[in-house]
Amino acid sequence: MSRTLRDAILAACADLEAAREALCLLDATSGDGDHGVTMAIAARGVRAKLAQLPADEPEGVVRAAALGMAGAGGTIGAVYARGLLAVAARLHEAESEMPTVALLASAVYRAAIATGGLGAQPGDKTILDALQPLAAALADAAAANLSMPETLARADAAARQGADATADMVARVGRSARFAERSRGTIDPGAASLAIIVHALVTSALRPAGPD
Amino acid sequence: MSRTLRDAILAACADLEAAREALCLLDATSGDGDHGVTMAIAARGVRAKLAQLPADEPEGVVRAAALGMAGAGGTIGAVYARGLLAVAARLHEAESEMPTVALLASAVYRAAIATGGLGAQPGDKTILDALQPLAAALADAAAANLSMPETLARADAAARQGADATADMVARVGRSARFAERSRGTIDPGAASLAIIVHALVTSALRPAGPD
Amino acid sequence: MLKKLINDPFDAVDEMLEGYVDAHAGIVRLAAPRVIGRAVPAGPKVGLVVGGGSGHEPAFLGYVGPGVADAAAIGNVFAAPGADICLDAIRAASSGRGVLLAYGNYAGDVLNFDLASELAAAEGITCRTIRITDDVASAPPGHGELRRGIAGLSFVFKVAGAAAERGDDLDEVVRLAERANAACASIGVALAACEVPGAGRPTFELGADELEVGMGIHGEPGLQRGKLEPADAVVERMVGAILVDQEARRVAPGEIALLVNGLGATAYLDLYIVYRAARRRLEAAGWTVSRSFVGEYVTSLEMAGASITIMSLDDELLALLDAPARTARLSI
Amino acid sequence: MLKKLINDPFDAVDEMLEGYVDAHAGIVRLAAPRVIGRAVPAGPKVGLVVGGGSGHEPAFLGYVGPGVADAAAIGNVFAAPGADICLDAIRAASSGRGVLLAYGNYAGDVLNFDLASELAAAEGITCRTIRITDDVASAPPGHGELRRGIAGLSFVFKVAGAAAERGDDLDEVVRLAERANAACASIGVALAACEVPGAGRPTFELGADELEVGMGIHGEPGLQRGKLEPADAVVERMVGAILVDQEARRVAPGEIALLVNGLGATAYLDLYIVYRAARRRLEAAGWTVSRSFVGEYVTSLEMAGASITIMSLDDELLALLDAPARTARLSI
Ligand SMILES: Nc1ncnc2c1ncn2[C@@H]1O[C@H](COP(=O)(O)OP(=O)(O)O)[C@@H](O)[C@H]1O
Ligand SMILES: Nc1ncnc2c1ncn2[C@@H]1O[C@H](COP(=O)(O)OP(=O)(O)O)[C@@H](O)[C@H]1O
Ligand SMILES: [Mg+2]
Ligand SMILES: [Mg+2]
Ligand SMILES: [Mg+2]
Ligand SMILES: [Mg+2]
Repeated sequence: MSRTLRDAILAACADLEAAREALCLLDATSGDGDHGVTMAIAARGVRAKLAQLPADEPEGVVRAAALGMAGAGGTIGAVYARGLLAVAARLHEAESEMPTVALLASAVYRAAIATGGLGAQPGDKTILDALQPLAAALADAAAANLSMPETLARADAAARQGADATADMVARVGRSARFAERSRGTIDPGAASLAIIVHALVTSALRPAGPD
Repeated sequence: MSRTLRDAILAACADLEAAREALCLLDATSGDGDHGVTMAIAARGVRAKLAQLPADEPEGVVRAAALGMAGAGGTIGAVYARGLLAVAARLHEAESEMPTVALLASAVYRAAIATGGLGAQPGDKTILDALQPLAAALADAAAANLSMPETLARADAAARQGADATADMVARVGRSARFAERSRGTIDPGAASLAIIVHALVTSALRPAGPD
Repeated sequence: MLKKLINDPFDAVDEMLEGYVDAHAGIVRLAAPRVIGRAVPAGPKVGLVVGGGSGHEPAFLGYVGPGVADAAAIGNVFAAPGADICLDAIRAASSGRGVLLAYGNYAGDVLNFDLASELAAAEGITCRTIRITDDVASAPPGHGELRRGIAGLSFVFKVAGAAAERGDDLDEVVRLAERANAACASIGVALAACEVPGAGRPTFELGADELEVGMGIHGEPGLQRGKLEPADAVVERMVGAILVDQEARRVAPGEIALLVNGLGATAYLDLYIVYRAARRRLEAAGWTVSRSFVGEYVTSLEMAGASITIMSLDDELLALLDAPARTARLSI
Repeated sequence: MLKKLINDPFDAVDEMLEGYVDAHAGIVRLAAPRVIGRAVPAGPKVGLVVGGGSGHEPAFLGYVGPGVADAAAIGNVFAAPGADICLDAIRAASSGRGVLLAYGNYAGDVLNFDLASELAAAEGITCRTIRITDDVASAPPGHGELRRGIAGLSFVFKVAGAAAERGDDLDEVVRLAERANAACASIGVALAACEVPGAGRPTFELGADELEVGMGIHGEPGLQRGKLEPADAVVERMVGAILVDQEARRVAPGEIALLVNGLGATAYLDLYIVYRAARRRLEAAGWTVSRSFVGEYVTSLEMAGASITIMSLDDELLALLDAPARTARLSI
């Protein structure tokens, strides 16, 4: 999976870049209009960090992605970096490199905890409102002993639904805090970018392995 | 006529103010877009100078108008001021205050001479291309012993035709010098404002005297 | 799309920095990637690090130099600098007597500077923080800690920088920076939007005859969107909001510094007309304007509009405001 | 109609001046209506009068103060000051050793300053004149006397002002001002129009993806209208035009001061990117940039765009450029 993880992350980078203007537009409605640009810069940074990485073990790959995200700066760079570093730490603790549904669920749960402490509450219309449903879906899948493909499909749907649901929320933290009612009706850009990333990762992981 | 002259000048001021945006538009095509504003400021200045003027003898009225124009600054303020001061000087030399066609022709001829020495040649697409035909029409009228009303009507037409003819010219002096071909097709703003002034003066002079 | 004189949007910040250090080589140098340091590092003294997203030039880089900041951490456009940049700036500013981090109170800046501060502590560098919160439109009185920082940044930088420069210790520099921040109140008005390079469209839209009072320096929403009015009426609304806030904070009219800051596209002609109106309005309310600044201090790319900042003065703050400075933006 | 923060357009210049003298009372005063003089008149020395239409702020009023000009004659927006204003400025600047009149080479300025100069002579004040002609786009080489003055104004003001300040006599100040003018070459690029207050519409129109290289500071037409390109390509065209002119004038590459001037609406982000490109291009052609200025020096209201100016330096000009100055715009 680790070669696949690198590929999956690169696919996510490409999808983020393709969504640049769309994510900026979401951020313009309820923030400062830069989210798509910041994520595109982050995608470049992640790609650069991955290119420098000799080995392909998952912890290292995730850590490289975290540094790439951090390099983009902004609120979102710090949030993603913190979340990904928590994932990397959990992978570090893992006994085997074999990805299991339980390990995935546990790692994403750690990310949700790590990024939950930055001032936003669930319902505040942030990335957390996509990340926490994602973590919950993975925990449910682990508890239900679902297969990896089934788990990933549910994860994808959970992140997407979580993001979509932010449209009904009113922004309370970050730069869009004072937008209050003006932010209703638009999806939170951070939640939207997370859904894009999850979708790319899942799609890549589910793709049947072909010749290199 | 001197009470009438003051009224006529005030009428010209009002017409210039009404033409503010139109004159700016002409200047925007071939210059810096300010001519209507400068003429409107000049109109205010002239009105203020006239208001300070106790007597109504023509020379004083024209001199006050010259100072009002000068106060607006710009190319055009200096050009009008010079022309009007030349008119005032000619009036000063006049033996009678009775306006004759000959005196009018002579005064405007002086203005054409005075403003002709500022770097522009006939055909350069400036106010001179309206002023010089105006002076010529007055000279012809004087030579032909035309009546004052007939003379004024011809003067009006000459200034208008002179201004209109600048549309076929290419600007060579002043700020529009480099516009060259781009200036063709648009009337010179300075010529246009002179035509407006002449028309207002003539219309006012020809209007039958009514009760005050 | 707004027209810009840039190359690839992704290179804009780095190219700007290259130009900046070449243009002002006598004052600054590139101390690390995305870190502007003084050409000649000073010290031993308390270090002052300023920083934030790009697009607010001359903030933050224009405040680096003798008398003001030791280093600026430079983020992408409207994005806080990453923690690694903040840490490099802290290192560049540190000369052993501790470092003050001064920045506008935005989530991204807080996250990244806080992390850098922890990392610096692990290297033995003591950091303290001042989050600047002068924008009265960004949260109601009583919620000052939620407010954003706008042009008041420049006053706080100047006061803290002057205190550090004369040799005050870290506690004292922090105390004075906090006093300066508490003494500031600002409000902005936007007439036309800016555009983040690469975003493809302006950050917000205003109707042809609209303005927004209270808008933030990234296009954050303000207090009221309304019709464009004469400058005196707009200023009346702006100063009105500042004075309501001063009253709520029980600040009595007194001596102030007055700053009229252009957001980017607004002409000096307008800025001085705004200054005139603001000064008259403040004087009518009993305030005394004893220092004045008019120009671009904290911009929002090419946004049209202006902000008004007052800083209450006493002898302590005035001396620091008047102290000599030789940065690209401030030459006193 | 472009949005402005002004009141009645007819009051704009006077209100700006009111604001200006209040904001900078330590440096300037209103010496007469529409005349900005120094707060503390200097002398006996050669007086330096600068001036022109409004809308180019910080020109011309921002150059009044110790080390630069003694007085500025202020016209309406884009309209030369009337001769009476010019005369009042001459009187304010005169301290018995003669007065130099320095202004951009525009028909209106020439007419009004020339008349004022004659009137001053009648009062016993000797005036000399320097008409600044740095805009290479405004007339071909060999017709330098037809060229307009743009941002090079600030270099010529600085050099002449420094010479006058150190006590040079009128002939010498004229000689140095002429040298500075001859040493300057500039070109502008416009991206979006400005609007004269009261005109009702912008001065010109550019398509959404157009720019015009060589446009003057009142929107005078330039050399070529073309598609918006990356900054490096635009600068290539601009510096190219300057270098063609230098060659035509047989000026060999040497030491220069480089000024990148914002026309009004263009962000510092862009200006430093333009500076970087211009410097690289000039250095590649063998020139050495030893002094740099980036910011707004001679604007065109809220026009978007920038200009590039070079001034060839030798020890004489460099010393004058570096001499101390304390005006609202120049603090050296
Ligand atoms: N305190 C917070 N905790 C977690 N996520 C946050 C917080 N504040 C903002 N966010 C997320 O950050 C996103 C904005 O990211 P971005 O536009 O890149 O940064 P910035 O707000 O600095 O411009 C928001 O859409 C939201 O999802
Ligand atoms: N050298 C000149 N002699 C006479 N008239 C001139 C000259 N140069 C320009 N003009 C006139 O001035 C007019 C422009 O006036 P205005 O726009 O008010 O001044 P400015 O050119 O200073 O902006 C032109 O339309 C032209 O008629
Ligand atoms: Mg954002
Ligand atoms: Mg004009
Ligand atoms: Mg941002
Ligand atoms: Mg003009």
